[in-house]
Amino acid sequence: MSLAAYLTVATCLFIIGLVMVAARRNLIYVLMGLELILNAANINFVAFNRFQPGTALDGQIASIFVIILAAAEAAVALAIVLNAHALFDTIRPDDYDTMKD
Amino acid sequence: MPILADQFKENVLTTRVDWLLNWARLSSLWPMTFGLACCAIEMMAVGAARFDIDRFGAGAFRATPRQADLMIVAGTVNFKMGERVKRLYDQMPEPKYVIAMGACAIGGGPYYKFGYTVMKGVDRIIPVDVYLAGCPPRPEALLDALMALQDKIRRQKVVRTSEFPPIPETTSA
Amino acid sequence: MGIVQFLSDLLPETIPYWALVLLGAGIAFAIIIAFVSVVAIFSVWLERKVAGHIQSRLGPMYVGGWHGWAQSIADGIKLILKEDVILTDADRPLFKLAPCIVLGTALAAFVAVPFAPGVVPADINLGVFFIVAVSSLTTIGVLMAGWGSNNKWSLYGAMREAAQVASYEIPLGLSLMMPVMYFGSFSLSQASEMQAGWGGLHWYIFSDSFWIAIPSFVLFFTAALAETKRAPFDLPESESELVAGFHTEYSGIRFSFFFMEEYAAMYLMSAIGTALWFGGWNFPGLYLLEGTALFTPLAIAVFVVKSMFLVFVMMWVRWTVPRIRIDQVMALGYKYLTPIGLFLVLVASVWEYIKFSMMGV
Amino acid sequence: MNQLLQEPTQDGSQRTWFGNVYSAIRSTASGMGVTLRHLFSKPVTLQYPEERPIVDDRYRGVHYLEQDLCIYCDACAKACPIDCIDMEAVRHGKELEWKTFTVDYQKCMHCELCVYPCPKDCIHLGQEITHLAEDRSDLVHELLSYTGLTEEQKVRIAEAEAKKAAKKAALAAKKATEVKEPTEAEDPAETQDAVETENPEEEQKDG
Amino acid sequence: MGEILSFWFFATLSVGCALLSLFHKNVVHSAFALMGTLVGVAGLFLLLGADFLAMTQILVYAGGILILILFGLMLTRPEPEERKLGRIWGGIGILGAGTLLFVERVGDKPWFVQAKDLASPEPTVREIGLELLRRDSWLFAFEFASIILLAALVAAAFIARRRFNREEIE
Amino acid sequence: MAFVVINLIVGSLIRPKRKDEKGLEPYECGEEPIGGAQFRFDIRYYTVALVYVVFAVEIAFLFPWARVLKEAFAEPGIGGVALLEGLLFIAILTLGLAYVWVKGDLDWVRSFRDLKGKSEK
Amino acid sequence: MQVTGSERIVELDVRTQDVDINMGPQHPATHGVLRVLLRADGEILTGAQSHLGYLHRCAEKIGENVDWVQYLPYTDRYDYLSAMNNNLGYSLAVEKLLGQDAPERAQYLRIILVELNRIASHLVAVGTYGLDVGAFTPFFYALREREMLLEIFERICGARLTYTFIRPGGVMNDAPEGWFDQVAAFTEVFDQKWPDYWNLLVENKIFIERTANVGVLSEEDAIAWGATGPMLRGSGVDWDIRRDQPYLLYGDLDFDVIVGKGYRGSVGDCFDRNYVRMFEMVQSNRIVRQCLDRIREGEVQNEEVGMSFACPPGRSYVGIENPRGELGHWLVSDGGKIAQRCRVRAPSFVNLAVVEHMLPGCMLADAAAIIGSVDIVIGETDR
Ligand code: SF4
Ligand code: SF4
Ligand code: SF4
Repeated sequence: MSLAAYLTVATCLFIIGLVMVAARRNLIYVLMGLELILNAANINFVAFNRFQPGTALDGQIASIFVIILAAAEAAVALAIVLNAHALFDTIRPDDYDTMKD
Repeated sequence: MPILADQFKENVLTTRVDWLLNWARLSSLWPMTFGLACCAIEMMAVGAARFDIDRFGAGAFRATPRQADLMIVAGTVNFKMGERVKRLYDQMPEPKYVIAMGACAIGGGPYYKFGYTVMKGVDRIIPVDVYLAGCPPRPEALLDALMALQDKIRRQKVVRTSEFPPIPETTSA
Repeated sequence: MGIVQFLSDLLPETIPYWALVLLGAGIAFAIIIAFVSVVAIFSVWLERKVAGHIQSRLGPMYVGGWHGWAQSIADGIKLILKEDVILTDADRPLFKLAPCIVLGTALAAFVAVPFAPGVVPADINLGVFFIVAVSSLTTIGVLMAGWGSNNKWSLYGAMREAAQVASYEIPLGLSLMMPVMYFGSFSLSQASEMQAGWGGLHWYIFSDSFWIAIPSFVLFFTAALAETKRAPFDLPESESELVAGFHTEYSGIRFSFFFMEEYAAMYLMSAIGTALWFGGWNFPGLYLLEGTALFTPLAIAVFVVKSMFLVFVMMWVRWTVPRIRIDQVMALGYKYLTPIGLFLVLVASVWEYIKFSMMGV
Repeated sequence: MNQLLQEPTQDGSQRTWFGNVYSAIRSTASGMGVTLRHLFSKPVTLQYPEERPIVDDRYRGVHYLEQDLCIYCDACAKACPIDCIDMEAVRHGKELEWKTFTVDYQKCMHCELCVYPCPKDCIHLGQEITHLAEDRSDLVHELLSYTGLTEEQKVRIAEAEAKKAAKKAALAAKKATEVKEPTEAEDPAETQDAVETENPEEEQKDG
Repeated sequence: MGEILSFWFFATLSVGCALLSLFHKNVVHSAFALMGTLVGVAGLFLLLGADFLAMTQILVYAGGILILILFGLMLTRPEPEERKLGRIWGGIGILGAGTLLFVERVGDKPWFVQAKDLASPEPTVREIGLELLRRDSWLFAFEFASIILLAALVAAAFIARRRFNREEIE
Repeated sequence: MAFVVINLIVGSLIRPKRKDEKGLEPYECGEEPIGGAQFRFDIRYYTVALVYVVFAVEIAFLFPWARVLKEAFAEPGIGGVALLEGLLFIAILTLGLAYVWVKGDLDWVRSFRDLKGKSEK
Repeated sequence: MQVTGSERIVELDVRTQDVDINMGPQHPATHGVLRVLLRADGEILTGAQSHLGYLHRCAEKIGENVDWVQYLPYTDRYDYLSAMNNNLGYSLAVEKLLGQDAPERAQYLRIILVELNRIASHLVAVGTYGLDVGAFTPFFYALREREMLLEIFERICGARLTYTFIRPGGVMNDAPEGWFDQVAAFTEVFDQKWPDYWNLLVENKIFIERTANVGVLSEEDAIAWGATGPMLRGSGVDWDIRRDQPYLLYGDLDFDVIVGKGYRGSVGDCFDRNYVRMFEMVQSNRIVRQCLDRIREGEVQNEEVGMSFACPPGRSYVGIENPRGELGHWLVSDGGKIAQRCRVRAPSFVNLAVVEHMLPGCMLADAAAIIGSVDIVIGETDR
């Protein structure tokens, strides 16, 4: 398969992730969307690495670091979500402005 | 009920298949962990080292009715519990078999006369395949009952008929 | 892809390559399923016999004749014939998918098991890592089962399973690091090959690093018990607490999938242990036969017997010890096994360095 | 006595990290030792259908009745707490024509209370251990080995009747002659009692 | 041919599951669908010759992050989210159009080299391991990763532990 | 394969099916279930998963390190430093473990009454 | 594995949901048909409520409807694991009403039987407790030894479980020939087998961790809740009716009262209760040996008391040390052949009451451990 094919898949995932972040108003969905976006990025990294003959494995190693960051991000973000839930009893960011009054 | 029920005439093949299916069913009657009263202690003894019901392949006591084939009603069923017994029976998947163990489960037993809370026989709520008298029956007797039940299954015709006992509708005794 | 190669030699060239690949995958899958079924059937029978004799009774005796050998076959047929109950308010897609995922991942992990030189379904060069990664997917299947059953006991079991299996992947991974370091390879078949010396007794557990190998094997074995949900770590399906845990609502064939997965996973873990610590297919004297037609079958037999022995040890442990509580499981995993694992990795790496600088190996 | 029967000591080492590791390994190993020993020792299982258990004489299994001894006094039925025993017979003078003598195993709890009051010591709880049925009504157990009158009984009844008739006649004759000899009248009855106890026991079988 | 088949399989799996999780009403189903995506992406990695990466993806994402998300879901209320289909379709429309425009601009690059024309990939784990240890390439990042992880662990544990009292805030 | 498929088909043909909806409620030890089974769960499980994610990543890193350790000793430009690097990595993460341990995040709070008793004394 | 019980107080601000779970009536850990309604927050229990009546069999009412002796079989059936003890308690109460006593040989026979029955009952308790904490094998060993005891019982009274043997005024039958040898052989065998349970179960690290410091019942609480038997002694109260209010000939016999000392945790935890049972078996064995030495030929039944009799008007209460605690019989007679009032103080009923109080704050797995350590018999709680 050509590079374009992989990039297409990555783009699809990216778009879906972005829409998920934007359109679904639930912090967990936001998180899942972020993971999709990161995955899309990873596909790109690896695909470019593969189709660039002669390079080292920098693309792959970069993706490993992306995965690590994703893990760290997920851990912290979920902790925040839980705290938000404890605070406002909901995980919909739309409802968080209630604290203003 | 099986889709294939009542679809075939009797012939060598169906007899063979019958034999196989019945063999599987009777060789692996997993009882439900379900003790009610004194008889349950003897049921425990049957599972234990001396009598070892596992020799017949019936030693895998399952705690959940979903995975059990055999309900040994071991003990006194009173009206409060009867409802639960019926629910548990309903929750078991077909084909399912019942042994009523002990006088109490058969017909109220020692509590027949004055036990106003005791259901006079568990067969008023669920169909019973084998009745085993005794108070409590000896473990050997329960093994006999198991073998009697195996004989009964052996006679059953799986492929042709739908021979599952009807569930009585009455819940009151 | 050994099978594909073999098929393309065998079949006329007009057959397209993708068909060969599909066919090869299908055959490999069928072989694995057949093997796993046989292993599961045998281990279930063995488990009941071992349990019986440990408890000074006999276990299955009548079904099929000699010592109830056909017992688990009857069980299997019966389970297939049982009614398949799906609750009215179960989450149907999840409920139906869960057993398949659980069994599927267990089977997929089998791909990397080396039975004899050249007899590996797929000699994945990441062997160990692959198995660790793939078996972590079972957790998701179990969570699905717990959530989809719409039953509290199931959900409890699933949560426990997820927490437990996830946690014990850390000590499991750490314990596998010692052999990886020693062999310098992830591949189980390479590791087995490297233990062929000393007339077939150059096993990792007898090597110059035996004092690392033994504790690391104990660590591995403990973590493997937890990973396979065997006693004393059988909390997800603990009978006296959670009735039947995550498969409380499963009956018939779907339940048999979980059942099979348990035994497949047990065998899998034992196979890893055998390949990495106990010399794989190597056995004293076996190398003499190398090259003859007998060699491969005998090597397979040695491997299977060795791993069956480890399976037996798992059973033996199961019928000996009580069950741990969930907080103790976590404490054991994080406060005991993980530090021990980290310490062992440290010691092993330093030892490797010492060996390198002193002896140059 | 065994060392182990001593009380354990308060073991502080169980509360340290290394103490925990040590005691976990040690106790698991000793437990596995016990199970291993049992794995290779002989099982205690009695292979039931092939090997039958030795049931003691005192075992309280299924009832049996020595029918010819029973005098239809109903003491056993009265002693039973749940009225399991149901009997019916017709008296022909000293002879009994048995209709039915049942024990209802839907109720019976094998307590043996029915055995003690029996004046003739003729009802027993036997060694038969199993009593099962596929239909509940089969559990009402008939203890009689035969119903109705046996030939011997008929003969004896006929004899007794004949004697009675003879006695009546004699009595009438004596009355007529105003001679009173009441003791003589009981003699034949006594001899008949003796005959009754000597009755053959082959017929006494529990069903 | 095998490669094409596998590619289509994994691509459909990942994109399909992603769509499923985007559109599904039930947030738990969405999360489980995400598993399909993650496994699909791992498959794509395999096809691209990144075997180690694929396994890491499964281990960390499917085995770790996904479980974390599921636990998070079970801790918060898994209410059926009312999804606004309009918003979703709108988003997809806009983004899709934008992407097409972009591809229109740059799509003439030689991106259609077939993978089978390239040298088949080598096992990567050895390379990765060595690369991570070379002072001139990724060593710093390697050590830095551990610090990031430490920070994440401490922070997440801290936040998860920290409980605000309502009164405290008000 | 064929074996499995045939099993499934034959099984589904022969297997009994129930007609009514009786007995399809969740099993709860014979009682009628109280409330649904999809409820919010305990926080402890979350902390466990959290620690796991971090350590899973660590494993993902350590595996290639362990794999190449021997070769790295011989590799020019790396040598014994590989050992130190790996140990540093482990050490930093051990710090993290020590932190959550000391802070009690690894404990599953056992008993409220225990705690109460302790605080009263 | 030891959990150094976190010192910090948890504020449960993350609003997890409490969930109500039925444990029982059909649940492997509830020993029959007890139903405990648990309220749990995740793994931690926040409330518990036990529901009874799934095995109510009107036992006391039957006592007011049948003859004095006819009630004997029903006493077998409320605590079916220690039927001999129930027979004894009832017989003693009736004897007190009658003002009669049993002959000496009968008294020794009674002690032997009752103590053997105590061993049998504790064996089941320890074995099923193993099941509750997840160890299967000790259960089988325990039932294997119990099978020997049942054989002994069967030889003397003809039944395995429901003996109807000890009766007002003595016992039903004298011991058959060779019976005492069999008992003596058992006492030897039991001493050999006992260490197996100890090694396999009680000394196991996991078992200790599962039971030590779990379900702690303090001395004051135990007394306040009216707990008796191993439950009370496990909490460190040195009280045994056999020693402190001797009945039969216990006053002459030499035995120790085992008291929980908190060897592996705090006093009054599940480990201690189990520990008390383990060592009580040894003591019972000792008592049986002494009785075997002392028993003489003689009558086994007081001739004054027949099978059917009327009791003089009056009231009597006799409490005896059942394996589970104090079993009391309260009988009122109006001079007839039938009791006017028959009331049973069942030990496990009283002991069970504490469970509701012990469970909150424990973990779900502890629920099985705690309920098991109380060793309830549902036949007795529901009667
Ligand atoms: S039949 Fe007898 S032993 Fe069985 S439960 Fe009823 S009373 Fe108890
Ligand atoms: S054994 Fe007991 S219950 Fe049975 S008939 Fe005799 S007295 Fe009645
Ligand atoms: S008590 Fe004896 S003699 Fe009287 S009816 Fe009963 S069995 Fe016959």
